[in-house]
Amino acid sequence: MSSIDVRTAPKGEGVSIPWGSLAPFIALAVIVILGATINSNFLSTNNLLNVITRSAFIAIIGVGATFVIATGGLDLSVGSMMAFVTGIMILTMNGLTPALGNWAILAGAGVAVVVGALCGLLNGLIITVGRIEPFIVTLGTMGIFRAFITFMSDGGSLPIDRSLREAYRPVHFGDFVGVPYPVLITLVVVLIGAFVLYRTKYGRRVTAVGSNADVARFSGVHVGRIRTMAFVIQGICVAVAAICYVPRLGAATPTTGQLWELQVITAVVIGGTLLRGGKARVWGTVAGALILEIIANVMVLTDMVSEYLVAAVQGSIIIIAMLAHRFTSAR
Amino acid sequence: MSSIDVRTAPKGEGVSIPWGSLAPFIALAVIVILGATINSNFLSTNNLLNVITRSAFIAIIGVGATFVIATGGLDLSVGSMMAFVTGIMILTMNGLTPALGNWAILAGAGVAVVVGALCGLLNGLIITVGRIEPFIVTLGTMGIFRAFITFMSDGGSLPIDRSLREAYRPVHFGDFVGVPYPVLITLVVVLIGAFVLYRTKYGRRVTAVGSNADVARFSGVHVGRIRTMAFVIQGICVAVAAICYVPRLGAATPTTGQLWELQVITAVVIGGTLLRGGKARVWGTVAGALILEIIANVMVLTDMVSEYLVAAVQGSIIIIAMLAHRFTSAR
Amino acid sequence: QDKEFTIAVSIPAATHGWTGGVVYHAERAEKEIEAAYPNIDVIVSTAASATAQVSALEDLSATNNLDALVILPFTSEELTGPVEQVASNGTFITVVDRGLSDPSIQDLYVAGDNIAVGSNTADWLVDKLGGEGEIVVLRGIPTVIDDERIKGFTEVIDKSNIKILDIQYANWNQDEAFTLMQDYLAQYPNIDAVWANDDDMLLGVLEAVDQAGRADVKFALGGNGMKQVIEMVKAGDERTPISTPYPPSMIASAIYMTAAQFAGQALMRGSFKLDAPLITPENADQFYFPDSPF
Amino acid sequence: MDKPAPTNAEASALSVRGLSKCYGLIEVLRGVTLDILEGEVHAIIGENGAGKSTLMKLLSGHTAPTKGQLFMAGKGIRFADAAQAEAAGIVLVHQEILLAADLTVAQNLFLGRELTRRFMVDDRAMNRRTAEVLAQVGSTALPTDRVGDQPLAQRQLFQIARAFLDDRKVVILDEPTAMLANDEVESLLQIVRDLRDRGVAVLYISHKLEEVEALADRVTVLRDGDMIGTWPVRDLDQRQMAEQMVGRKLDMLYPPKRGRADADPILEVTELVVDYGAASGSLVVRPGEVLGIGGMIGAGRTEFFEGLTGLRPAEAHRIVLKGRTISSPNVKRMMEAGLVYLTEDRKGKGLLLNDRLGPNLTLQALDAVNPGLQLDRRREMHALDHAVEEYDIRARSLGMDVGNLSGGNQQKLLLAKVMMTDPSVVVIDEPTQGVDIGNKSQIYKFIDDFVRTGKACVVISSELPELVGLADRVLVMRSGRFVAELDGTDITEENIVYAAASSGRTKEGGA
Ligand SMILES: Nc1ncnc2c1ncn2[C@@H]1O[C@H](COP(=O)(O)OP(=O)(O)OP(=O)(O)O)[C@@H](O)[C@H]1O
Ligand SMILES: Nc1ncnc2c1ncn2[C@@H]1O[C@H](COP(=O)(O)OP(=O)(O)OP(=O)(O)O)[C@@H](O)[C@H]1O
Ligand SMILES: [Mg+2]
Ligand SMILES: [Mg+2]
Repeated sequence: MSSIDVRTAPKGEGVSIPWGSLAPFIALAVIVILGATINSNFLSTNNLLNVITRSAFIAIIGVGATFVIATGGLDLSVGSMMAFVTGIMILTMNGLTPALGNWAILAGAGVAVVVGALCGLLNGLIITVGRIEPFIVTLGTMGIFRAFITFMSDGGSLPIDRSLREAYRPVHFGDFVGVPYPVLITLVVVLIGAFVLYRTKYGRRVTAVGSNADVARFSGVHVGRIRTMAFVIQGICVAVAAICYVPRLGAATPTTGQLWELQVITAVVIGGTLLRGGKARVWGTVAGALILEIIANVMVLTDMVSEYLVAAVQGSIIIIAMLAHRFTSAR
Repeated sequence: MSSIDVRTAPKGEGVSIPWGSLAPFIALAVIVILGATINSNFLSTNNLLNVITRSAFIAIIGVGATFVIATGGLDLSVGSMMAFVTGIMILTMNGLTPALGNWAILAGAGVAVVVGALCGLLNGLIITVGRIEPFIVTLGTMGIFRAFITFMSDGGSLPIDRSLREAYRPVHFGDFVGVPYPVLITLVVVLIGAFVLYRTKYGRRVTAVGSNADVARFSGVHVGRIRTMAFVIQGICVAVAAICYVPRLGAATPTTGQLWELQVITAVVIGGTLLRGGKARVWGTVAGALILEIIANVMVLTDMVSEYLVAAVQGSIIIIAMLAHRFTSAR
Repeated sequence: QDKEFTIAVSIPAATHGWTGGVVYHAERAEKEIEAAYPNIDVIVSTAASATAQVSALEDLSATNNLDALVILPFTSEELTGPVEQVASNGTFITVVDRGLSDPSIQDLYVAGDNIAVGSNTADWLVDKLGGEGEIVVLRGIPTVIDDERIKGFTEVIDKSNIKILDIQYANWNQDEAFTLMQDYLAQYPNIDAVWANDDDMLLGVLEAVDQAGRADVKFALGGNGMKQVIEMVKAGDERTPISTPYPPSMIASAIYMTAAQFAGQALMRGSFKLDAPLITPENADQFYFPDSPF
Repeated sequence: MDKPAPTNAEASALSVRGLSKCYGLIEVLRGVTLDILEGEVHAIIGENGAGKSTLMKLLSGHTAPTKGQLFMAGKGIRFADAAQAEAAGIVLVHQEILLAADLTVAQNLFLGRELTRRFMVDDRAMNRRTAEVLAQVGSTALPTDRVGDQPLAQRQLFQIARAFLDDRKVVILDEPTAMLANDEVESLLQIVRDLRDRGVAVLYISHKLEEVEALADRVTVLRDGDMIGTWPVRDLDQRQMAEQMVGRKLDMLYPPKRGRADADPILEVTELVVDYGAASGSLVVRPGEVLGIGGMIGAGRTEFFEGLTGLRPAEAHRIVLKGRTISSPNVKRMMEAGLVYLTEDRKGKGLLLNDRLGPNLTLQALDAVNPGLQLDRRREMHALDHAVEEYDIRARSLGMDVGNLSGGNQQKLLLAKVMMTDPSVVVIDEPTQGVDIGNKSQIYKFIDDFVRTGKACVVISSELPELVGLADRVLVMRSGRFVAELDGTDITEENIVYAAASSGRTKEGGA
């Protein structure tokens, strides 16, 4: 340990610029500038709004993932969980519409949050009580949630009741003084996340547990409870993302949220949170989500690479971004 | 850490039975017995041979993954790498057939091993020299390799020359005194893997690096080199798996090896290797690969669950197996 | 009729709308046939990849005395050998949708026509656009099915003055299609028509076009005949007036035809190629299955 | 005594000229010049944070100097890493435990230079050799034991054993005895003398000045990164050494004893069984007393008290704390009832090395410092200022990571952290390990002040003078059971050692 500290933390006196934690934002700026040079359409308000709105889902789920990863955990089930929650929510809404009318949307959202929290609780309890690697547990629940949504949709698609669509649409497509609602919701989630992580006792304990679980335990911290709670928070974030997501396409399918888990984890790590725990960067996660979405957007806007190679270029850019990151912050 | 150790290792006097390391084999036995009860055909020689032969791929790649994970790394790119290596190998074979005839198979296999080793080297160097999380690097190269195979096969499929088929077939379908070749090859790979891990200096250092990289560094171990080498070994194992794989399906497609990385990691972890590194169980990995393959086999043999829910049952069984594991070895 | 018959059905797992439909129809056929003929046992088995499908074939033939196999192969090359293996035991082979590399293996072949799905749509589009304009295309995942549709489509388009602005993968995923379409719309100020080679993706495309409020997009077409899209066709939607059938129910037809061999009915062999006629408001009813998930 | 020994670069095993080290802008070592002779034991002493460990890391290639030069046999040398220094014959036994927990003892000892036979690691030979050195340093562990399963003191012995595995020119021991009890210390000192007699140069860092006096030939004093001087040991007595270290006159080391406490017990433990029987026993603690716990390493003291505070599986017939009966121990519950435990494993279980001082200080008492859900930054800063002052924690900056504090200052921070919970009974495991003599007396005084307010302190210590000087009553543990209780004038080093070691009743062969 100590040898690493020596290398990474030669802090001077006074206020030094925290390059390490600024890196994701610098990377974001560089990618935006690159995007603008490559394609003039990139900076159009419309395109930017689209991209930012789209990154909302990964960002919101990423806030939860920041908690989980900061405690030293990992959640591979978020994509499937999101699909599952979406499915349950749509079933609830459709079922309640006759009785409640548009209020069914609210009821459905409430149910979604509860189901999300329960899914997270399930993950958390298996991991902490059963003391099994989070990787394995959430890989298992990933399969389970995915199977459930496939089952619920009969392998097809599970659309929301037509009568609710109009009332619900604005949650994704509407805006408030020009700011799309999903962006506003993301902001609220991130602010709450940052507050909880940096300003509350729970947040303090999250990083302590991730940094050294033994020290936390010896200091009277309920390590299992903190970890489980992080998974619950993750579940709630997934539910919030689901609530914003449903009006976008109005249906849940077996492919909803597929591979999002990898995007989420990538966003969190690009954002500066350590995968081994002990450090949490909520705002960095948002930058990470934006970076991923912008890379994808620029890839489509430029016509330079063969459609077959898009994935290769994306992969390379992410690695290069991380390398740049490392070498600037190692100064 | 140590608190857990204390709990799991309350050694008695004399020779105690290492329940911890036997657990995967016990789990394997239980699943075999369950399989036999559920379907009488399960124990037919034919079926057993099929299942064992099939698990060869995950087992062979798993041996490499055991090295990587024991050093504290992780390789998410193995599935794509396998597709990529398969593609290169087929292109080489097809290209050389006119000149070399059936010797093209050998040449192709040689090229595959070299390419596999180079892919591993790439992963290893980016991770150790660039000091980036293995998770992110191999996620990136996963996209890159996958894009390359898509490109090489033009999004379709890349079949091996018909004239080579017959000569190459036995590598997968043939047997030696009743033991299928892939099983023999797996055995050889596992034996070599076990020898290197448990009997050589390099293997000793692999676990040391995974257990505590700083200690290893202070003891004069070239941590970066050991880690990189582990990725190279992983690459070679992937190539060997590819060599056995090609005759099975006779083509490479953009979906070849998809999601194998998750199966491989699951097999390794079920086998008792710790995801945080420092412990390696090559034989356990083989047991893990068998467990996964048998679960899938039994799911096909029984018609009890809806097709939509197969993934859920598989996920649950894995979690339950790990739980059982934990609670038997915690005695 | 004391003899018991076993029919194995091997199909892809329900990973997106169309394969979901296949699973649905296969399971329904299984129930109906088993109810109608107590001496026939149908085993449906799904697989998530070509490798898994080969494994499933091995499992099915190793543990059952298969009288017939109905298979919708993932890919041609990869499944040809394994199916041949099964056939060598005297099993009756019915191949659905994707042909094998060696057609002599199969006894019965029931298929849609992927090239026609592409080319029929393209023909219609060339006609409606008067042979010129700018269009964008969304394709699925890199497989032969996707390849053939794109091939059928582009070959026709290339003969006209219509310009294909862009083709990208959206993985037969509604969500990715939505995202991709947003980006297309941002990049190209004028798009006369969109073709998503699957109706699942079309739904995402429509959502994106609506959101952008772009009136220049005159036509947004899909394929496969998904329930929701056929409803639009029936309702005379201006932007999506047609679709092309590629009904997942073909698996059910194949299972029935295979079962017929053992129910003492007429022997059926040979090829049955389902055409891909355009679905128009006039004929839409015959392609509409309200109970199907697809 | 004021004349530094003559320097002789020719006969020295290792020479140092003008060595400096900066971390960022801070110079923690300034122009150290030193000659270490073959066949001498050279002690380095200094206050916590004086730069001793840093100097040793520079000598052994663990870190590179900012300025200055090293010479071996008259030739300038430079080490790229620790392995190169080892190859040159210089080995450092770290102040912190640096071993791979998942490997066995033998695997750790031979890490990086495994013995092989026909390409295979020769475990038989390595285990044999390991068993020899383990016996030499007085460790009871087996070569095949997993290091992570072993108590801290054993791990310290493994590290020492590692240094003795091969022939070395220079052996550097950074506080090797901080965690060891008498017997092990004795055998260690004997080994060091043997080494010296074989011509090895030994650098020896210790805060136990009696060890320095008994062992060293020469002593070098560091103060605040500066070298004060080098003297032959016979020229200085312990008091003078201490004064050179701190640069001022010192008070009494131990506060006067408080005498026998008769009040009703503040803590009563009846038949506590820890780890399914590995350690068990009953005890009472009275307000106003310091209860010492003696025993050899591995006696189970740590285990017993970790169990009592709910850190290990434990069951008790009855625990009464301040009149409150507690059924099953649990960290939080015990803490709220007023009993806390300060670990001996400062790095592994005590402090978050990658976090700053503030969060570390308040981690255990988060609820007390922050009454609401929200963190109260101001109160945290306040608490930190207060702790830094009261416990004399010397940090270069309050924003630095705890891992960069010197060992002794970490110990003081840990003490401050535990005291934040405002306990009535505090169990301190090895309270002064790694603490310099000046700070030691501060800590003793602190403990004295603490118990004089009607609270109580349990001190687990392997340092006999500490038990004798500090405790009002001593319980001795052996093999997980309390075997003796000493009181008043019976508290002597001899009695403690006798009770801790003897297996029978006969009192022959006392230490
Ligand atoms: N990596 C580092 N970064 C910043 N400061 C450091 C680092 N390592 C040590 N220091 C500082 O250098 C000074 C000397 O530390 P050192 O560990 O050498 O003291 P020491 O004499 O060994 O003390 P102790 O007796 O407490 O072990 C301390 O003030 C410490 O905070
Ligand atoms: N191989 C081992 N595996 C598991 N636990 C062990 C092993 N060796 C020792 N221990 C545990 O460590 C305990 C003794 O360590 P402990 O730290 O409690 O002793 P101590 O008296 O505090 O000595 P010190 O603090 O001086 O090391 C033993 O009782 C035992 O339970
Ligand atoms: Mg020190
Ligand atoms: Mg102890």
